[in-house]
Amino acid sequence: MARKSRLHIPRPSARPGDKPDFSYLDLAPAGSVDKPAIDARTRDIEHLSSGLVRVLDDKHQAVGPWNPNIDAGQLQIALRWMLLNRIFDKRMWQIQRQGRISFYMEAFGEEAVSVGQAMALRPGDMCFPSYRNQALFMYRGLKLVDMMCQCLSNTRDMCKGRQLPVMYHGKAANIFSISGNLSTQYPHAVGWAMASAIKGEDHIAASWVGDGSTAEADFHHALTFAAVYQAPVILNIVNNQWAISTFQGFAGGERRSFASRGLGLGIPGIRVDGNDLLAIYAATLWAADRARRGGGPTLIELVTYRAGAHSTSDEPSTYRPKDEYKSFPLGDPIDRLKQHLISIGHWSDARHEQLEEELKAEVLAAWKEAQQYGTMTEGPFLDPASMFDDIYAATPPHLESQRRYMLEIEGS
Amino acid sequence: MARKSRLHIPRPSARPGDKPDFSYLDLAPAGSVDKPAIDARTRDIEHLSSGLVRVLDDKHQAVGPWNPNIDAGQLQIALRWMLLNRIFDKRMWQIQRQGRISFYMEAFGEEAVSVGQAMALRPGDMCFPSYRNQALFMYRGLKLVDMMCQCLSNTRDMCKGRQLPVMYHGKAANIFSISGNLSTQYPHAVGWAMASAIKGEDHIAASWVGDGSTAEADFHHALTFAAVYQAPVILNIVNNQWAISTFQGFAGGERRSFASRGLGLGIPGIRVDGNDLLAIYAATLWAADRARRGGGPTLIELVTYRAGAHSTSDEPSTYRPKDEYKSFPLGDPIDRLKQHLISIGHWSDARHEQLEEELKAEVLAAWKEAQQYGTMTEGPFLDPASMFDDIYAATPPHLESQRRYMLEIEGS
Amino acid sequence: MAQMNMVEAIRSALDVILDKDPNVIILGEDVGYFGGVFRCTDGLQRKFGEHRVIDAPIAEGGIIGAAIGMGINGLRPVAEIQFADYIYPGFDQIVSELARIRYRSSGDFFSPVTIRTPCGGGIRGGQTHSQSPEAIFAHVTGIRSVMPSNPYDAKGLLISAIESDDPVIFFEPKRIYNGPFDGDPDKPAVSWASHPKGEVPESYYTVPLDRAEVVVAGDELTIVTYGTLVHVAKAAAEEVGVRAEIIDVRSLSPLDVATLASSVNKTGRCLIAHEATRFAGYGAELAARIQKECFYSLEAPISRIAGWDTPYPHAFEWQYFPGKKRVVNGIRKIMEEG
Amino acid sequence: MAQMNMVEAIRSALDVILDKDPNVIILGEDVGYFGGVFRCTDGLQRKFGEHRVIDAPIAEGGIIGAAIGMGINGLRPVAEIQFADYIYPGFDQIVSELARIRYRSSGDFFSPVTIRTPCGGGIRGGQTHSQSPEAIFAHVTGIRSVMPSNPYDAKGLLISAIESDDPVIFFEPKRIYNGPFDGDPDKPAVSWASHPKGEVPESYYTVPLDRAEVVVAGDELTIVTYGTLVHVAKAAAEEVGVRAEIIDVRSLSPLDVATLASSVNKTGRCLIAHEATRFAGYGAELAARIQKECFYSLEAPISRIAGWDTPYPHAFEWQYFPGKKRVVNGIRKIMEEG
Ligand SMILES: Cc1ncc(C[n+]2csc(CCOP(=O)(O)OP(=O)(O)O)c2C)c(N)n1
Ligand SMILES: Cc1ncc(C[n+]2csc(CCOP(=O)(O)OP(=O)(O)O)c2C)c(N)n1
Ligand SMILES: [Mg+2]
Ligand SMILES: [Mg+2]
Repeated sequence: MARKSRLHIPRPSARPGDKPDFSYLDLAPAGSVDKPAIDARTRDIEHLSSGLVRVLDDKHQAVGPWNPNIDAGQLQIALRWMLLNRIFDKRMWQIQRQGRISFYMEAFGEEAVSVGQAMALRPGDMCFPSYRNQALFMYRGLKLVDMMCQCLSNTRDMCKGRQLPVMYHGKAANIFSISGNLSTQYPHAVGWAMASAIKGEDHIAASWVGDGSTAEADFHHALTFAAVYQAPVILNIVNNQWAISTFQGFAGGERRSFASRGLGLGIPGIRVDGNDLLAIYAATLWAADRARRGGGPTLIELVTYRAGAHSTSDEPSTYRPKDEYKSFPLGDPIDRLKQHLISIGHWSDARHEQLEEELKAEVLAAWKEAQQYGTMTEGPFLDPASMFDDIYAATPPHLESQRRYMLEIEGS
Repeated sequence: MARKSRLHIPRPSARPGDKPDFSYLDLAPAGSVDKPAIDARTRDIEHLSSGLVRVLDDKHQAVGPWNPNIDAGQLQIALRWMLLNRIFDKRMWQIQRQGRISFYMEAFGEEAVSVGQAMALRPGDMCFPSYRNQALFMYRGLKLVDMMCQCLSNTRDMCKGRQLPVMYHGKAANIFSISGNLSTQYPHAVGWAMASAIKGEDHIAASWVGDGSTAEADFHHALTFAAVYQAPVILNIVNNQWAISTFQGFAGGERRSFASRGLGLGIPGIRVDGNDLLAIYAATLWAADRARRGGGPTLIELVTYRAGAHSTSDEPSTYRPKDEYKSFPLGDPIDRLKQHLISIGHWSDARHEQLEEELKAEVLAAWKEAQQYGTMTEGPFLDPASMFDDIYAATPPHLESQRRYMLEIEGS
Repeated sequence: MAQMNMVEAIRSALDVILDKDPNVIILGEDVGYFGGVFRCTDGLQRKFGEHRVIDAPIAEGGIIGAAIGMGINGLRPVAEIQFADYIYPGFDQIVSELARIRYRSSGDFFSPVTIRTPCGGGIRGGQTHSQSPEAIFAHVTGIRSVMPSNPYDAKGLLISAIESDDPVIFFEPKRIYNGPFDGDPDKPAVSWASHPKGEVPESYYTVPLDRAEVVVAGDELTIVTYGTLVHVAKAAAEEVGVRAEIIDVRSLSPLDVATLASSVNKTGRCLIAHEATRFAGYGAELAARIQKECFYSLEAPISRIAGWDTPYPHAFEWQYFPGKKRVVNGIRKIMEEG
Repeated sequence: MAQMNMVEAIRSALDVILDKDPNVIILGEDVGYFGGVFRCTDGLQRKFGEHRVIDAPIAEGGIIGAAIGMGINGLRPVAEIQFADYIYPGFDQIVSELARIRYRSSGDFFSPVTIRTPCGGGIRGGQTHSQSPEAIFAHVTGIRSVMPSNPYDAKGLLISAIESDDPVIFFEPKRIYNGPFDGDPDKPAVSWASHPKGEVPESYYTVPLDRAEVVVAGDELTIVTYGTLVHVAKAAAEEVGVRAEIIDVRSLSPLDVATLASSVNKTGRCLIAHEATRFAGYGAELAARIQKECFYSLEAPISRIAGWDTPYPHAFEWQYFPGKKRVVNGIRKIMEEG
């Protein structure tokens, strides 16, 4: 082409070899954002979408109007779930590397999101998660062994061998089935919330997508329907800066925060320090109260960092500085909560180490048990005949006959 | 259901039998909105999306910073196109009622949009219209007779009988082919603009959708891609308050303006009096300059009113007050420009009437000519064999053989 | 019993089921206050309220996505897509979600959404208001696809669809909303009053979702068809004077193979007719399956009469539509073969 | 000539065409800096710049919509959809726009977009990374659908696709990216180096978009297949010891009927094999058409071997995949019939 391209191509602040640079992130000191009443008019609280709600300050103290004043015992429990999430992930990652499960995705660096938000919701509230919300399942009572069995596609797999690892669901826990297709759960959450309102119930729904996933059509559908019908729903965007190899600028994050995506529809947005469990809890509770009292949807952006690889199929050092996460200005969520608890005299390095050991043992025990229900190479195996179930409420004749034929062939 | 539904259902301000009520419309006096420099930062001009850019005041004077100071001769030309549009529409509507074309859609009440925006664009800029932009085609040189032939699906139909009436296109005029599917043209405009930037050209693209159509996925796709790549494109939302039977609240218009839909992506929005030709021209020129100089996309909301039925298949008195349009606070675009010209001494009722007669004659002459190329019942007819052309660049064997078979059958 | 046209029968089905099951809701563009562009929901919002018959934003993907979420929360949503030509923006939610939820969650979750959508041409709708996309839905396992050809079936099948715990795509051939149509646009319009299946009970009843119906018995030829073409086939067979057995498939997926196969095994000849384009159309599955089941009975190759593999052109609607002439021709050819 | 696997052949095609035609651009998720999750665009952004090999937002509908607009403005966009399972959000833009623009504008506008997308299972991708949705695209007139089965064809067909003024959906069976695969997952992996079609010229060449290829000549049976199943069919025929003529369809739509028909008219028997689900799958069109063209030559019913009509389950990949056992069984049955 003769002339030079004038197209703007977003560029991340650093590539492999470069010094990490997070200067693009709008930060704000803890406590600097006001906390409006839950019945505030959307127009009056637009600034929440560009500020940054933080409770834990640089000295690990909980400060400001969003401080939820949770007691230390609860915080210890939160820390435990976050740590469990991380230890579980590390173990499963290893297991995948050993070739014993086919695939895995970790929540490394983002553990505060699922734990903080789970704490703020009620059991009757319905969750529509993405694939990095494993701690939601843990917090809501799924057993580790059952999650492992899912990853193993074994005889106790809740998905009967049909889904990739990490695509959990929890009927009793009120957590919807994870889809491989990005963002599709967002309008489901809105529809679920609409149904709750139609039935006159006060359960709300919550859903999660990544920064990259906001570009999908279903993000727009969900926001539109949520705004039009003022559905009681919390729509969360986990902005971990990356979508596989593309940074958040490719999802339109170069100019305004993701929290502000709903403003044009009148949906209030809150931008939250996604590595600050207290801030996450407080913001989610605020949005949940608002929804429950008929105030409609809230969009929450959780500013965090995907510290690990996208999945076991990914190698992030090929597209971003190797240890970029160590420079992330919002730190590590587990470490920050730990330091806070220590600083208020309710935790210690020793107790932390001890907890770690306990959790490792718990995870290991679960893994031992899980394997008894079968692995990819060792029985017992799921019955392949079950592949034809659950496609329809009752299996129709053509699938029954394919099942018979499959058994015949496999038996031959 | 035991409990009462808590779902919010949008309700228009008036239904048949009610007194029209436009108090929901945020208005602002002409001249009250400032005109920023085209290189202003998006953050500094967000207020343009909630204000209302108006030039013609209640006394028909052109006032304020957005006054484009066009000379009267040009305004007379604009008036002529608007009037032509209206007269053309009325005639074609009648013709449909007589059963001589199968369908029609008019731009009644919205004529200033296409004319004002066409005036502000350059011939090399590419337009991706909706089905209410007929004046764009007229302004850019399509002959009335050719537009009529399209509506007739006759031997001179630019679409060779394949499209519904009003689904025009203009290759030489740089206007893309209208689709029956709402909003699909929006990402095309963005892609076209991206290509223009890639080629280093300074042509821009413009596209139009209705208020209702903003709910479609392609609206979101277009905004996202436009924001990410800062595409040189003007994205217009013609908010005529209605989408068939549903008012703009069902597209999420109850809380914020449509112009503000892109703010969360950093796309500036301008809310414009859509019945004020001068304001439309000025705002479009501003956005076009901005795009041409590398400033990226602008979203323009044109606040107007669909004075007529949705289409010839619609009967609006079943869902809104019969003469609601007469109460629309922004008046009638043709009447306002006419009064302005009169007030500045460059027009008169007599000249207006004379122009109307001239245009009626022009339209009638075109209609007489158009019929010579065939009508729905009288020949000459298009050759049905042409139905198999243009599906692929070269017609493949299976279509050739279907064509032969069709001719055989039809001949039998 | 009452006389109903297809629009009335569909409205009656919705009325009956809204009344019977408080969890049924209707969601769609213009379905509420206005009553739908084809009037299928006329009066229902007035009767059941705006929280059960809900006007929706113009976003087919959003309508289906939200309906799925409602279904997960215990409602039984009936979504209307204004024209089948506009169902594609919702395709991902149908294929990736609606059809898969039960399977991927091992039955723990499901969403019993019914999607009603008018299809087919013959109303001068041009290429974007005339499509018959049933084949692409039939290929998607986990959903049912249904297309009635008369008011009685329309009501009974629609009630079955809504009550089914499976998702159903319910295609309504809009050319026959007001009367059966034999494919000749020059004839005066016929009303459903003249057709036995225009007699429709006003109360609740169902027609099963997995049974084809033999609408005319015969022994010389089997015509397998559905939707508008059922009526065209009847007229064509009469014109030729052949004793054709005419089968209305009705439920396209899952398919009632037995009824088809036993007929073709008896007649030895099979003509398939539909309005959709031919290439990789639904008729391909019918032909593939029938030749497999009835190979040794077939006296002539199975033929397909279908829409040409072109978009549906506004001007050439009647040259495009596989009308009586084409079916007659198809019948004659197949009777001469073998 | 060089040895290339399919990924390398595809990359080479893109390299050659980016170099030859300045209007070609690539757009897709992770295709730029990273080089694509399957590495098909690796190194191309470095070589041609970030304005020609462009990372895209995660919005398949947006990618296709924007690509169409670029095509209207004279570019020749190659869009990558990361997995065929994720093409559905772009379905409306493909069906309602890409396939229709030339027609509805009487040829005044067209957009020569090529959409590349990896399809098929066998990589433990579970139900959302394994689909073969070619049938639903084959049903859409106005687009071409192509699926190569080896590196040589992949490069030549991809260059033809990009140079074609018609839109093309280019399916890449990802199980054979790295080597031919006969359907037995327990055997050691085979590389393309051992296959004659792993020899690929480094420079420009094309393979025509409308020709099926007879990959093995034979006279006892015709196996019509494409993609991964070409290799399975070969192995199965060898195992049975039947002199099968194996035809690689390659261009699914428009279809080269003549090559298929003349083979079946010669052999009298026909087996169709594909990985996609069977019901209303692409094999249905093949069977319907072949029985029509070859009725009087057929000694046995045409059989289809296909994926079961279930989603593609993660745990039962190899019970789902129509592997050698199933094809062998199909061959034996069809040879015993008649
Ligand atoms: C519809 C669809 N398109 C593409 C993909 C492939 N894909 C899986 S994850 C991913 C990146 C998502 O990034 P983001 O939304 O930021 O979530 P994160 O992984 O960072 O948590 C992509 C492109 C997919 N799963 N679904
Ligand atoms: C994808 C799609 N869905 C639905 C329709 C049917 N339809 C045609 S026009 C229309 C209303 C559009 O309203 P709006 O966008 O406000 O434009 P206006 O008619 O007011 O100019 C609808 C629902 C369509 N053409 N395409
Ligand atoms: Mg991310
Ligand atoms: Mg409108």
